[in-house]
Amino acid sequence: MSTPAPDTASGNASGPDLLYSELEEDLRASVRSMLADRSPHNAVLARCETDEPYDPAVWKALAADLGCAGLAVPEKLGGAGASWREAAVVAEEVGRAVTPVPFLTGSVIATAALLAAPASASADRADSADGAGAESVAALLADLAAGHATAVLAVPFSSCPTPAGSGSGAGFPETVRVDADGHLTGTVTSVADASIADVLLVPAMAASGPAFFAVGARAAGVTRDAVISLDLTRRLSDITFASAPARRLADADGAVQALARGLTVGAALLASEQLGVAQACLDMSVAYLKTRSQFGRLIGSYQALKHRAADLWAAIAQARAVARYAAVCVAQDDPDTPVAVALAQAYCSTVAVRAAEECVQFHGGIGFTWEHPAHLYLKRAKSASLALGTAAQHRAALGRLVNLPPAN
Amino acid sequence: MSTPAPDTASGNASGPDLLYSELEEDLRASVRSMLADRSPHNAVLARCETDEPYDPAVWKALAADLGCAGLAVPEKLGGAGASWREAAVVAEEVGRAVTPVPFLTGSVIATAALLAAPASASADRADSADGAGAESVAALLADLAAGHATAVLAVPFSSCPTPAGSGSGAGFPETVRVDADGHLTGTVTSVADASIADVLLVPAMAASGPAFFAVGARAAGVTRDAVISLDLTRRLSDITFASAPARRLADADGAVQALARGLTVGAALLASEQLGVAQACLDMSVAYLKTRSQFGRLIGSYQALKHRAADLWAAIAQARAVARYAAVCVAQDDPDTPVAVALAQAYCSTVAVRAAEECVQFHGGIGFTWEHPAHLYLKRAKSASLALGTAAQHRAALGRLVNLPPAN
Amino acid sequence: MLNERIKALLDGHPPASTPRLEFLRARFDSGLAWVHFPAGLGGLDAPREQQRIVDEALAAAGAPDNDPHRIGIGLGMAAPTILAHGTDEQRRRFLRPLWTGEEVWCQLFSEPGAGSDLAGLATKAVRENPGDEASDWIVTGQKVWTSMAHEARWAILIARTDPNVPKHKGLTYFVCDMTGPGVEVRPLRQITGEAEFNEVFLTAARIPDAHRLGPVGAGWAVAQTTLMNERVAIGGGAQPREGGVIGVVARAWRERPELRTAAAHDTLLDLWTQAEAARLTATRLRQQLAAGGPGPEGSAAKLAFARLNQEISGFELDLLGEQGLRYDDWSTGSWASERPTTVDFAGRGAGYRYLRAKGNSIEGGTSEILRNIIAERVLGLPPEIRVDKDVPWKDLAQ
Amino acid sequence: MLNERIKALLDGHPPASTPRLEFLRARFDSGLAWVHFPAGLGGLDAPREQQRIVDEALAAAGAPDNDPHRIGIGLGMAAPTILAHGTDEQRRRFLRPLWTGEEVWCQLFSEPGAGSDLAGLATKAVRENPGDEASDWIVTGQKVWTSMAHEARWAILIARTDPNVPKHKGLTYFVCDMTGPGVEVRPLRQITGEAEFNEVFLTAARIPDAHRLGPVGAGWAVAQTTLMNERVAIGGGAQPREGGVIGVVARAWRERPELRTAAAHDTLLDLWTQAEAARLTATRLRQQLAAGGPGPEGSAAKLAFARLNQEISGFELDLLGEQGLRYDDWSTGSWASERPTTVDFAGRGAGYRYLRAKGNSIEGGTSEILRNIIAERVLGLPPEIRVDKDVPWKDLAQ
Repeated sequence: MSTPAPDTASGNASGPDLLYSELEEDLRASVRSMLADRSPHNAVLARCETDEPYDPAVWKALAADLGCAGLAVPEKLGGAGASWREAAVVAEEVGRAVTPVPFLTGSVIATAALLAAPASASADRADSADGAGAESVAALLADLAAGHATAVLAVPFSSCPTPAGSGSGAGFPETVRVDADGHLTGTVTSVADASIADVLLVPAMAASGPAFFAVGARAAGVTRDAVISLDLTRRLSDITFASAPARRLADADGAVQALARGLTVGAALLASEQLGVAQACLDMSVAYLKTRSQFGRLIGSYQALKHRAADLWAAIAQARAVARYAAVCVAQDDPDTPVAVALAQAYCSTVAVRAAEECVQFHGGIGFTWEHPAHLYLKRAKSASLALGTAAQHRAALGRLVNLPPAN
Repeated sequence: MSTPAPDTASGNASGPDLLYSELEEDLRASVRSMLADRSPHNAVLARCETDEPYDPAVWKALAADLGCAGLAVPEKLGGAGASWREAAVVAEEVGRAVTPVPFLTGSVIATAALLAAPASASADRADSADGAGAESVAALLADLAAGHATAVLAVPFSSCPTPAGSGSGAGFPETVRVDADGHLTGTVTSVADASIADVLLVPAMAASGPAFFAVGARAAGVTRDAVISLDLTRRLSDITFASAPARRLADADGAVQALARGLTVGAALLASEQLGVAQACLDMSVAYLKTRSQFGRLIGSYQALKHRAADLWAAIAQARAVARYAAVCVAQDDPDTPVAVALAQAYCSTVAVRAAEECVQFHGGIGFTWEHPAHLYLKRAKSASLALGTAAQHRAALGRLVNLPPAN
Repeated sequence: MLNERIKALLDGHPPASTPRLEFLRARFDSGLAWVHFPAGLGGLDAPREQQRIVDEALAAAGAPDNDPHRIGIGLGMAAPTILAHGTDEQRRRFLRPLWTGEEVWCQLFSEPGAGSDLAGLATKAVRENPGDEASDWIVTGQKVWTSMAHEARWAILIARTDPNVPKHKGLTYFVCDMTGPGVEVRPLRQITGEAEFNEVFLTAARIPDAHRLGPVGAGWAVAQTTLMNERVAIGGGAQPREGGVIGVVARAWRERPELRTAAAHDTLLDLWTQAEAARLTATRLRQQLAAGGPGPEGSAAKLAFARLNQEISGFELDLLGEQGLRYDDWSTGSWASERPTTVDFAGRGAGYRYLRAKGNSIEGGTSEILRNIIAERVLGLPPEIRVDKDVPWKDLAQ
Repeated sequence: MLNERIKALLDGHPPASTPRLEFLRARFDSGLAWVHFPAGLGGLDAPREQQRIVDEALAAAGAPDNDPHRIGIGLGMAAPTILAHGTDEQRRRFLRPLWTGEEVWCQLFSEPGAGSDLAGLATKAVRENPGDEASDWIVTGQKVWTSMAHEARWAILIARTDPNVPKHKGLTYFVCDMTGPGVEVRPLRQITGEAEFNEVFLTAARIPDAHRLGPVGAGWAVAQTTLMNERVAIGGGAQPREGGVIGVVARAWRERPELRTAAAHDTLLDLWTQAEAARLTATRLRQQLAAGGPGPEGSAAKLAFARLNQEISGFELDLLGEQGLRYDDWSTGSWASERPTTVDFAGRGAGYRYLRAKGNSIEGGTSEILRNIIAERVLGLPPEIRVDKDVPWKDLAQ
């Protein structure tokens, strides 16, 4: 055991395709234009001062009109039949605009979890072993892909896709239990975007072991309590289930797999969102450095600021390569996916926070005000760095994956 | 156990005196002037290209003529009766000039070890329990203080004063054993300045436990093999004892105490040496930034360089406070000494390396040449950061000392 | 002699039975307010170090203090400036109620277009009757980042009185009545949701010439006194070991073993090391200052403080993980726009500490400006190339 | 078509029985040296990507290569410059023996007084017969940081041909015969003890006008081709995962459990993460370059490479502890002045790696210059204030 995990997706000479395709650039342009038009910073900020930061019209435009909700869902299941690569570009743009929409939580994490549920694979097969579950999953995926409904995975947003423990089912949440009558009872804290979800996908512990359920967010026995979130544009809720009715979607390994895949794809695409956040912070900073004068000179002519901007640009260029690689790996279900995702989270979390912190500092006093959008990015970046595992947790995961074990 | 160790030396309102006294400034001026005169960079470099980097005349001038060898030795024992505070100022100057002299190893570490040997305390008492040992220690101290002889502690230069293990005697070296006839056999690697020592102070393991010996460096059965050291100005040797005759200076707790005190005072004053190295690197850099032009401007007018120089200055100002505090603590035998020393090594190691690395970079190509003294400082700084425990080892020690325990 | 005065004050005005303000006024009048100030102005021309003796004795006797946090700008910035540059009349008028806290002060320096480049400010003051050397001044402009403006009676103000000379030369320093007409204070909300600071709009606000501090055109020199004292105040406070934000994190580590990880341990100890190094450096700086006045070394302390506060508070959120995603345990339970009158960088929740620390490298001189000061004034490196030094202010790109 | 050519080359010159040089010449002549070069100059005007096919096929057939590490300056810098700016005659004369390695090249650009400010160089070239446009040039000056000068037959050289115009405008680019009179090469010892580089003293060295590359006064423009290719060459090499210095450290970690500490573990993984990020970035950069030419993005790769090499090699010494105090496992057993002809940043001992890495942020463009390039050319930030742009070179402070 003295060799690292080989990088399979880059095993061939030319390497994985880390560039953006023309299709991806077109998709980016559509999303960017729509968000610039419908969700400018002042609108985001104004909404954040209310109890309802989410604009349903923007979400409909993104999810349904532009078809972003179902990008990675096969056409047979009602989606666009593209892949997580394309979805990653959308995540970048959502990050770039700090738009409060449940794209990452709904169209990525929840959707990936459903796609990984064994019933999903059997939904278009005649010999479905689990007709009811399959039907539920297929119907739900179709609804999500069309933007008719929004689902989120009911786990703390801080959950790491590669838990420190080992073995199948290690780290499977146990705060929600399946009652004898199949209803759910328990609590889940800090669930992102739950306040606007129609459906909650709940990993719960049954007597027989891990299981995976769909619960109506407005069903009897379900309470969602708003949390004051650090990130103004992605709100958290604490959810309490008190004998809530639930549809069982998967069991045992199927449930473990659905949860793991949801978090893994989520972590991979969160890296792209972080890339978008970082790029927006750099762009905003560079624009300010080119227009703000002090001492009779544009402040962008001061070398200390120039060099920090250059270092940031170089770091973001690296984050882009890393985020693309993670997206390619989850799109191809590459065996190097665990390494790619841990790498992407370990790297992009840090770059996004640094970019947002520098953005505030580059702007001086104005960057410290509520009216300037810099703080929206700072709060998003810092929260995102804690979401789906911290950089340190992902580094620890890398240590296990590439055979660089801890001391002792 | 939820409180940190209080900082006793700074427990009073005005705090420990971290400034330099007039006496100390006078001492500094004498040492600096002598070293500038007798040991300029080109002389140091020229000697380093030979097999004998040490200039006995410089060492005599420092140790005997200026009386630096016996600064912290009580007058009764033949010393100057000052304290480790004053010796720390000499260490600064030795670092500042990267002079190859056995001041740290001989006049600090070995001397502190001898002063801590129980026999030393009893040497001026009539009821000495250990007449022979006491006599040996007193005679040796008098020789060292007068600059008539040089002794070094025969331990790897990387030895950390606060070993990770706990309990008296934990970490006491076992590579040298006491034979039945009281002679020593074994090896010690990477001993600093051993090549010019007259006497080796050897912690060795006897059947009865830890013991502490003096061995003539040129005695039968003693072999010193030169090592190619990273630091050109402080050479290492591997020492082999093959039934070498030895005088026993201390036993059991006394031996443990002598070793620990030698390393502790050494680590405290190494911080001052590192401060001197860092200050020299900054001074050299600032001078260069003020004279070198590129693009028709002094390079010191480029803000990126200015800001890095400013940050370095600020870090060195902090290193000075920290190094002074460690010197004060060992001088007063303050209960906060372990914290002060670990802090000083954790902080000053890093600052000296950073200063030396920046010095090379500030100088550009010329700083990468053998002819320029920058590399002497780089090698000294990096080696010193590994000496007497790495910064990480000292941080770990701090964790134990101030009740910030590791995970698990 | 000092002890006698203290005894006399306490005997004449027993703290237990003397109204607070009456005691504070009596303390000022007996020269025990700030002993290093001149006699008659709350002091005794005594060495600054003796203040500690007074403070401790009075505190021990249960005497009220002047709530120094609330009137920090007056004590730390306005008072030394008035003492150094004010007329006798100004000193007599302003220092006593400033020290007792009867009159709160604020600072009208920064402007939206003049942050780091303070001397580039655009607020203008013109004589009501040009040519009349005793005429009132009429002031118009916008100031920003003004703490306590909404509670203040007086402001120290810099305004441009001559746009036809290079920018540093056309400034004059005033005392501005914050309660007068033409002075409008609006809260300035910051990234924590609160409004610690204000914007102040001056619209033909009137200042009598008697409230001018120093000569016309000497505003920049007068302001240096204020700014030097500000930086010392920000960087130099005495702290016990583990004072400040590092103490909060260290306590969390000790009390909540479930937060500990191997990776975080070394980072925590590195931050602890840096915090303790900064604390010892501040101790040493105070020992140096006891001899001389404030110098550029204070800039290094503020620089280190800002960086450390930011690093530690960022680390704290990482350590807290899920809890870090949740903003605050704040009593109002929202991102409400509060108006705190004091700020505690180590107070409230981890999210607040993280956000508030971002201001530490901006307020009171950005870290970039402080690095310039160290590089140029301490290390003597060449100054930035200046394109605005010899140009009349009105001809500069604004 | 490509495969047929390869087959024809191998059939006509079976590697096993053909002398090395003969094979290399034949390969050049059949257009398989660098396929993207023009036909007749070792290429086929084919897309650059096809080179890989040739290289793999020839390697598989056991054909000798041209030892590209040894002739890196010729291949990476001289060749693209000669191709872009040389006359047909120059291309025909120089490119074939350059590629086969018969003639080694070096670069005479930097001077003691002109490092980052290359255009400020002082080495002068004057016509032997002023006014005669075909006259030889006489070159005098000192160059520095010249690798391979002691083995080189030819050098690419920039010299000042007109001191009376601003500095960028008075330069001309030449090919200099390193074996001619007036060219003296002295080893330049560096902090590792070795002398990888040289100083070159030019004392009335003669260069025929036919060895001028590009027009008189166009030296700066010609040099840009060289420099762009240099930075791409330094930053952009393809590496497997854990290639380079990180691999050395990772292997030490795996194979020597006694070195592991909790504190070092997270640092190691952070460095591993950064190294892998840099590697993927280089992969992406190569994919971008496959479409276009070298751009300023290559500067970012070199910047990252230098920083990482320095961080990792510093960490390695920390990890080794006592062993890090001992310099090398070097065969010569001393700080001897060797003259290596290739450099392996990941080679030799940890102490060597640490010291050698210090050069990475200096050689081939300092990290400071690279940051300027990124800030100005990529981000479009305002340029440094220049005081030397429009001044005749002779009037600048030297």
